[in-house]
Amino acid sequence: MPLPFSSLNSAHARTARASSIARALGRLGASALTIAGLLAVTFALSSLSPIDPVRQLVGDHASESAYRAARHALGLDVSRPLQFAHYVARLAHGDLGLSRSTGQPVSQDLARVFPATIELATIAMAVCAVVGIAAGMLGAARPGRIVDQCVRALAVLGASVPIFWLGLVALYVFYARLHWTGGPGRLDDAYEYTIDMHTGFVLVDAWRSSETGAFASAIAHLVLPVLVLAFSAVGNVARLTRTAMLGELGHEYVTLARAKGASERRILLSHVLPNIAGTLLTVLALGYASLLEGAVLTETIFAWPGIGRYLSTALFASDTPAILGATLVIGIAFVLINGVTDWLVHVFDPRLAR
Amino acid sequence: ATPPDILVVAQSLDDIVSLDPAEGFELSSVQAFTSVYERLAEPDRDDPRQLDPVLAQSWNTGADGHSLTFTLRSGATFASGRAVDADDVVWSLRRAVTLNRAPAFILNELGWTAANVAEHVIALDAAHVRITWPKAVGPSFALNVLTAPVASILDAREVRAHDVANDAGNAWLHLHSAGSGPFSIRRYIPHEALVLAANPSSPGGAPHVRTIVIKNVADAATRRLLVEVGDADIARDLGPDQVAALQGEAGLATLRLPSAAVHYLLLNAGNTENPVLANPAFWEAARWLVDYDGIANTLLKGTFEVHQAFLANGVPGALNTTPYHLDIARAKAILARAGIHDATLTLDVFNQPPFPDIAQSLQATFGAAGITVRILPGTASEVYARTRTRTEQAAWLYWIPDYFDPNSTASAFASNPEDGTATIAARAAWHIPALTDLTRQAVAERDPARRIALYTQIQTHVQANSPFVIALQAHEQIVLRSNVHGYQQGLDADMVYYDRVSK
Amino acid sequence: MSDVNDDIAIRIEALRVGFGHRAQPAIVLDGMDLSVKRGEVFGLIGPSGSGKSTLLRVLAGIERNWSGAIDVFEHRLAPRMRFKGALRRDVQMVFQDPYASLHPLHTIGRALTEALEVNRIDSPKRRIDAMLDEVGLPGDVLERYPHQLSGGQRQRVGIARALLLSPRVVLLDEPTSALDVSVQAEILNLLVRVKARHEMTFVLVSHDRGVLAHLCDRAAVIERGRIVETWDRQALSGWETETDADARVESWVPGASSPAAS
Amino acid sequence: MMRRIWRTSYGGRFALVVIVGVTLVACLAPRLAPYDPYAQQFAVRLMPPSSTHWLGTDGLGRDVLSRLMYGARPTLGLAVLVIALTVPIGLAIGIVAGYAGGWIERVLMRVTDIFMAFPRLVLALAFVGLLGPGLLNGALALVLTGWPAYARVSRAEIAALRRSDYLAAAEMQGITGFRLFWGHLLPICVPSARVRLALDLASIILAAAGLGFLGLGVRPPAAEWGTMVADGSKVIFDQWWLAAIPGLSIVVLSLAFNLLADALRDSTDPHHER
Amino acid sequence: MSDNPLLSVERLTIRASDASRPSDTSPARPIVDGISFEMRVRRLGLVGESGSGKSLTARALLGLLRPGLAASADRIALAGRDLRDLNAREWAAIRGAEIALVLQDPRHALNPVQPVGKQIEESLVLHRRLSRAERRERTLDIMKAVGLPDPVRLLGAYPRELSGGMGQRVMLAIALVNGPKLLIADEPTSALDARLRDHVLELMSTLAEERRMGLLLISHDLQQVSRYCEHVLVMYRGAIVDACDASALATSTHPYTRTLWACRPGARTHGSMLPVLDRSDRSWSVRS
Ligand SMILES: Nc1ncnc2c1ncn2[C@@H]1O[C@H](COP(=O)(O)OP(=O)(O)OP(=O)(O)O)[C@@H](O)[C@H]1O
Ligand SMILES: Nc1ncnc2c1ncn2[C@@H]1O[C@H](COP(=O)(O)OP(=O)(O)OP(=O)(O)O)[C@@H](O)[C@H]1O
Ligand SMILES: [Mg+2]
Ligand SMILES: [Mg+2]
Repeated sequence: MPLPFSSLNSAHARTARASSIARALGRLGASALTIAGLLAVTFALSSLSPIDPVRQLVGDHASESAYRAARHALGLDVSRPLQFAHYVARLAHGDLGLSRSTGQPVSQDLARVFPATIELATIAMAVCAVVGIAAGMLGAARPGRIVDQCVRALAVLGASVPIFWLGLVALYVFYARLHWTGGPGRLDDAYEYTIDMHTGFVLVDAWRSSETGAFASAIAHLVLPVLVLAFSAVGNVARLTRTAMLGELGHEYVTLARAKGASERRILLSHVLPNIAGTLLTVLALGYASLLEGAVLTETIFAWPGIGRYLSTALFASDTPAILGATLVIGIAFVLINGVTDWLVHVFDPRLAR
Repeated sequence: ATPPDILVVAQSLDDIVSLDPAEGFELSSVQAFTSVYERLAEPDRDDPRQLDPVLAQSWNTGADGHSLTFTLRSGATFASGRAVDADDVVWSLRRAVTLNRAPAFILNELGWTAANVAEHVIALDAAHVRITWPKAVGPSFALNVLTAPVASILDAREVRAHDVANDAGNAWLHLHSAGSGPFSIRRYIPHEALVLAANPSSPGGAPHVRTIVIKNVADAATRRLLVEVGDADIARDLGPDQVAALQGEAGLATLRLPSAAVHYLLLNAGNTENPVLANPAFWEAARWLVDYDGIANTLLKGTFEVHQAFLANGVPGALNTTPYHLDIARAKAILARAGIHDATLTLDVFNQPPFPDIAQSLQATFGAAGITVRILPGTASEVYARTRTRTEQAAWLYWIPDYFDPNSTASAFASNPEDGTATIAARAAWHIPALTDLTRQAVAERDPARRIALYTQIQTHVQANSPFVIALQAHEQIVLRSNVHGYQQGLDADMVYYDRVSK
Repeated sequence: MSDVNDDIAIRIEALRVGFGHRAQPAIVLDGMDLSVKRGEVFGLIGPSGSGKSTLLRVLAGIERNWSGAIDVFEHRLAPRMRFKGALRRDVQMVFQDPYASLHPLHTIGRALTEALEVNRIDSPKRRIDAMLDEVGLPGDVLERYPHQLSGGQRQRVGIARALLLSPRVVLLDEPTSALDVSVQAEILNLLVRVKARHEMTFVLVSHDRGVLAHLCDRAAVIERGRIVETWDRQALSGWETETDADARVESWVPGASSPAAS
Repeated sequence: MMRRIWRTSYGGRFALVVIVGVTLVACLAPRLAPYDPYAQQFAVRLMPPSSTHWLGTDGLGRDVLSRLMYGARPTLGLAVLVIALTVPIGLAIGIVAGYAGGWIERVLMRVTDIFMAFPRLVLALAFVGLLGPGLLNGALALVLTGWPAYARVSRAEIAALRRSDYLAAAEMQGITGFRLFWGHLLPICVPSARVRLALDLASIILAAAGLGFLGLGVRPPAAEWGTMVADGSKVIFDQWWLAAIPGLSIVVLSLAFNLLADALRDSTDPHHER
Repeated sequence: MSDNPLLSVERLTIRASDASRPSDTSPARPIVDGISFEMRVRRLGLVGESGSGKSLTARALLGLLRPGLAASADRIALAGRDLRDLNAREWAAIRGAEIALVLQDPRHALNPVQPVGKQIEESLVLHRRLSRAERRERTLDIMKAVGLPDPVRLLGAYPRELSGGMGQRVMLAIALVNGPKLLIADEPTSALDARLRDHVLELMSTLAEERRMGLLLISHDLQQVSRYCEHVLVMYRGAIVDACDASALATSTHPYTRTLWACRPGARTHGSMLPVLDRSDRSWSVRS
């Protein structure tokens, strides 16, 4: 029998590598396009806004000449397309303009607040992933039974409860009434402004600070917002895990694994789970994105100094550069999450690695 | 609970744009300036009608009535440890004028401009400063202008050291301080917190608490919760319901402090889309259509008192008569007599409490007289944007004096020089050449008693004839933990004193 | 128009079809020449992927990207041409998987009626009843959905739908390979009956030599997009003795014979 | 369909009852509401639930039950408006892309991806922040970010069929154009779009409530559930029901749509699914 | 052969429980209706048309019916050991060790994200205590035995990289690696090319002989079964309607068997009608 298997295999690997690079490049291009689209929309929005940014800047008492000078300084005295070009050019240098409500460069503000959001969303995501996948697997292992019903009920409930309301209720019950958790903010005041924030991640900074108790305080403050945020997404993760698992359990390879004598637990963990890993990764990525969004409302409730609260404050101050900047950053985070997930799925799934 | 040496204040800080006293003009920033900076003279904190020398030891009025010479207090030092000298004073005042940011107009009232301020503010020697002014205003007015936060004295050398691109240290001062007040800024995180550290070398003596954390808590219910649980020592700007609920709770004390803010309804007589707004009879009817009592005593109980003249109670010259009350029948009669039927108007209000509640109350009472009110809630900048461009029909607004002198308010409500100056009267398109003259006369008047009399006359006129319905004076309700002592607060926005607080 | 031979139903010359990139297309049909006589049953056999279905799809007007020359009766086909009117009715196709070729959300009645409606053929009711009778389906299938029929019944519906438009050529793409041998027998019998009753030309693709030998007048082998061998009836009769064992030895090239995993 | 959902599960039953009920209440609010939702009575501010005011009164002494009934209107109205725009756009684009293939598909799907990547709530906030408050501006953002989901799914479903036998069979019968789109392609996408739609309704309701909660929703004195929660949260520690009741209403309505989605998913005949 | 047949089944019945039954099947009729047979030869064939219950029977023997289906029997015994009422752990010990299964389509039956080597090894991991090196050795041995080329390299290959024939051999390797007593092959070749079918079936029947292992071959192709099996059971609608030696299939008198045998088209049948089943004739369909 002819055995061209070996040669073909390495050739295959080579083309696979080449095509995965091409894929990555294609992805990158797609992401860039998406960000460009986002830019265009946000810019269009800002130019549709009825608020006069110049007036906002120079105030009421400014003379006509001062007004014109400020208008020129803001680059608003040229045509719209040119303004857009300038906007993009400045963006390329990381310049998002000056926030009108903090008086600081928006980029600097965002660099300060974004870590807080990342921290909140990431921890919530971790909780979500562990709890959601475990619950989904439990449900799938015994479809229709009590555990499964509970998982399904929780999933639906999680997707139905407005997060701001849940946050309010949680704050009311666990902080105000029961005093179980820390209140709004990231730390108790004893630490909040005394420990140095190097990384912007409160857990890291509290851990590294010399203040004993700072870390515990950080945890106490994290618990509620993390749980509230996670609750909104965990149901979806559980539901999709369950659906994916159940779908997968119908496949023939599961029958074969059973016929080998593998236990149900082994089948779920070592056969089904790797097979739905790509799906789960995508689900988690979507969840992560939705958590970033959910942070807007959660942060407002819990006085969490992240990008969500920054954005809602900017909204009330009609602080256009800040609104645009925050929207853009969240948009870029979305695009990155999508891109990275897509890439990971392709890298780790032998079925797709071609 | 809060640590013993830290005072935690929960309030909204979202309004702060700048902590440079030559630029900051928001409620929270001017409050902070009082703790961080000092001026030559300041209103007495117990009786603001009195002036206390602060960085100045004394002053002399020039014979022409257009100059003042200050003798500086010896031994006063900045937080940096440097002594305050005449150069700092001159540099700070000139800087405020030449930087020409929002509050600079206060100093412009003296006729100072970027071009001429150098000749009007001069150091005689290290301890003496002399100021002159070209405008026809009296020296007591000039002194009052210098009590405004914009006239704060900065550590010139320190600030100059942080000059970036000729901004006179403006960018640096957004986040830092260089003053002689009882506190200095340790850390400012926009929208999050302002942390003040005690300045032991302050001329007024070292404050009792080592650190103040003024925490931005945007939501009033949360502020209340924090102080109730003990995670804040002081909570400001609480709504009536929150205060009412805390009343009588152990460990808490409530302060109700009058403020110089007056709330009023502005009718834009210049709005051509809705000509009824130019009809004085309509203005008159509107005065009978506000449920003054209901708003002040039931709806927003404790946060307002009925006040119908533009000078707030406590400001020199304030008029305290309240001739108007809710009387729908009377308003209807006035409207009928003037032949006004089915009037409608849009009402701009801020979308933050308590304004929507007030607006809805107006909507109800105006509606009862057949006037349809459509509410347009907006962010502060949107509402201001509309009033600035005079596209509003009516707006519910409030006024806080910029400096502690009746002219600050009178020149807004009772003056429309029609030269482009954006006074409130101008925004309402209220044409009042005679009244404008009278206001100008009042500010130039050097005899205090006659000055007061003039302001009473002006207020009475505005009360009865203007397109404004001045309705309420605000009270601020503050809840403190009962172990907090020595907190003081005055009438005007900047009069917030933390230096004697102990806990 | 080239010379029209009354005897020829389908004439194909130098037919080329490629898929994929314009720069380097995967050539599926590579200069195929073929003619099918009027009224005959013409069989096609060949390894998987050799282009059998593609050829039928071209003839049916579904695949319109090709080059070469094709005549179907008096119609000269052109690349990118959409079949209309008489041509559309003249060429009909029966598919391999009867389930996949019926709209899952349409009742059988709707599927059959629509064909007549679109082509504005009158008295659809009568025609459909007659046709059901002919293919041996009970009348009540009209209200049913495809999933409520057995595989054999579905294929009968597929045949009925094709015949309703009275085509002159019927293209059959592995019409029985999804069916059981016993059901296959029923369908093959049906095809023989139908063929005898109507004047029609069949082009039949199958991978089963038995089916071809049973049904065809002539047959051809396609390999890599070309006709490599043609048999007449006599040659087909000789198949009886051959067994599957002397088919070429399987090549072990990975993935060569397995369609891409889904 | 309805009957099938009804039969499938208790969840489906609950969903139908709630959705029909809320819709009826919203439509008939002027007849059902015991009080004028805008009538203020300062004398009875912040009353707890009682026999005169079943759900108590709010900070302006308005009847909460009446406001709750009227409050269903903007929420449902917005949801219907957004759906009415997103679903047709999404399905049309998806089906065209999936059926046409080639560069048309690539271009349409690239555009879809761009809009898909937009953060939904954040964009809604940005719209409202920059164009001014109001549910309509929020709706615009929800439409902008809502259609791609439909487009993607329907494209995938149709593209999987592009070379399928039954589209070929339709072609054989000369079925083209609108008839093909309406009668053959669209029905394929309907079951999944229906599930997606129910899910979407739930998320739109939450988004609208979120906007309202941030004070960016309807203009006062109009009632809207999210705004009512925000108003109630001012006094949540004393009159907790003022925030709890509208909050629960949001939960129940969006729960109903989520359960409907579940029921739709379950009741979709497996034979009809590909 | 010993007295104890390798496999003996008495009155095996499979029903759908109420919830999962499609609405159009009548509740009374079981899907598999009390079938009994014994496996006294090495290679037994089970044939019947689609839907006759062959696969369900096979799965019931492994205790692998899907939820919603329930089997009952008077006896199911593997080499004398009764398999009814085993608990999950006991079943797991038997499956893959004593009874093995080969499925129809290697493209679906192999775990797509696991390398082939690991999938074969798993059978060993589950039933034997072996060192890593021993496992690898045995894996390579069995791969060679089923005729997989270049086994070392193949260990790390994923199923999608294999041709259908190779995939089927891998599945065979998985089934055989523990040396089971009985191999059940459920239409093991119907997803394969015509040419490949014979290779794989040939291999199976040879291995069954070599390893002294029972083979239950399920198929709907009578000719095929007659070639590779010694004895054949014919199923129709959940019942065994005919049973005979493979050599006697062509001459079976049972009408169902006869039709199945004769309805294959070919040159011989050209121009004539093929015999078809008279499905309305129920006289032979129920026989228990
Ligand atoms: N739309 C298409 N795009 C790309 N390649 C195609 C397309 N359609 C068919 N092919 C390729 O063309 C070749 C021939 O396909 P075709 O379906 O005609 O083969 P076949 O002879 O019918 O095979 P089988 O016996 O498996 O049905 C195959 O390699 C197939 O992958
Ligand atoms: N879970 C189930 N519930 C109800 N009926 C079922 C179930 N699984 C299979 N059946 C029915 O049982 C019958 C026998 O199915 P089985 O798969 O054993 O047939 P088979 O003989 O293997 O057919 P094929 O040759 O098509 O594989 C079929 O009619 C099928 O519809
Ligand atoms: Mg084909
Ligand atoms: Mg089977």
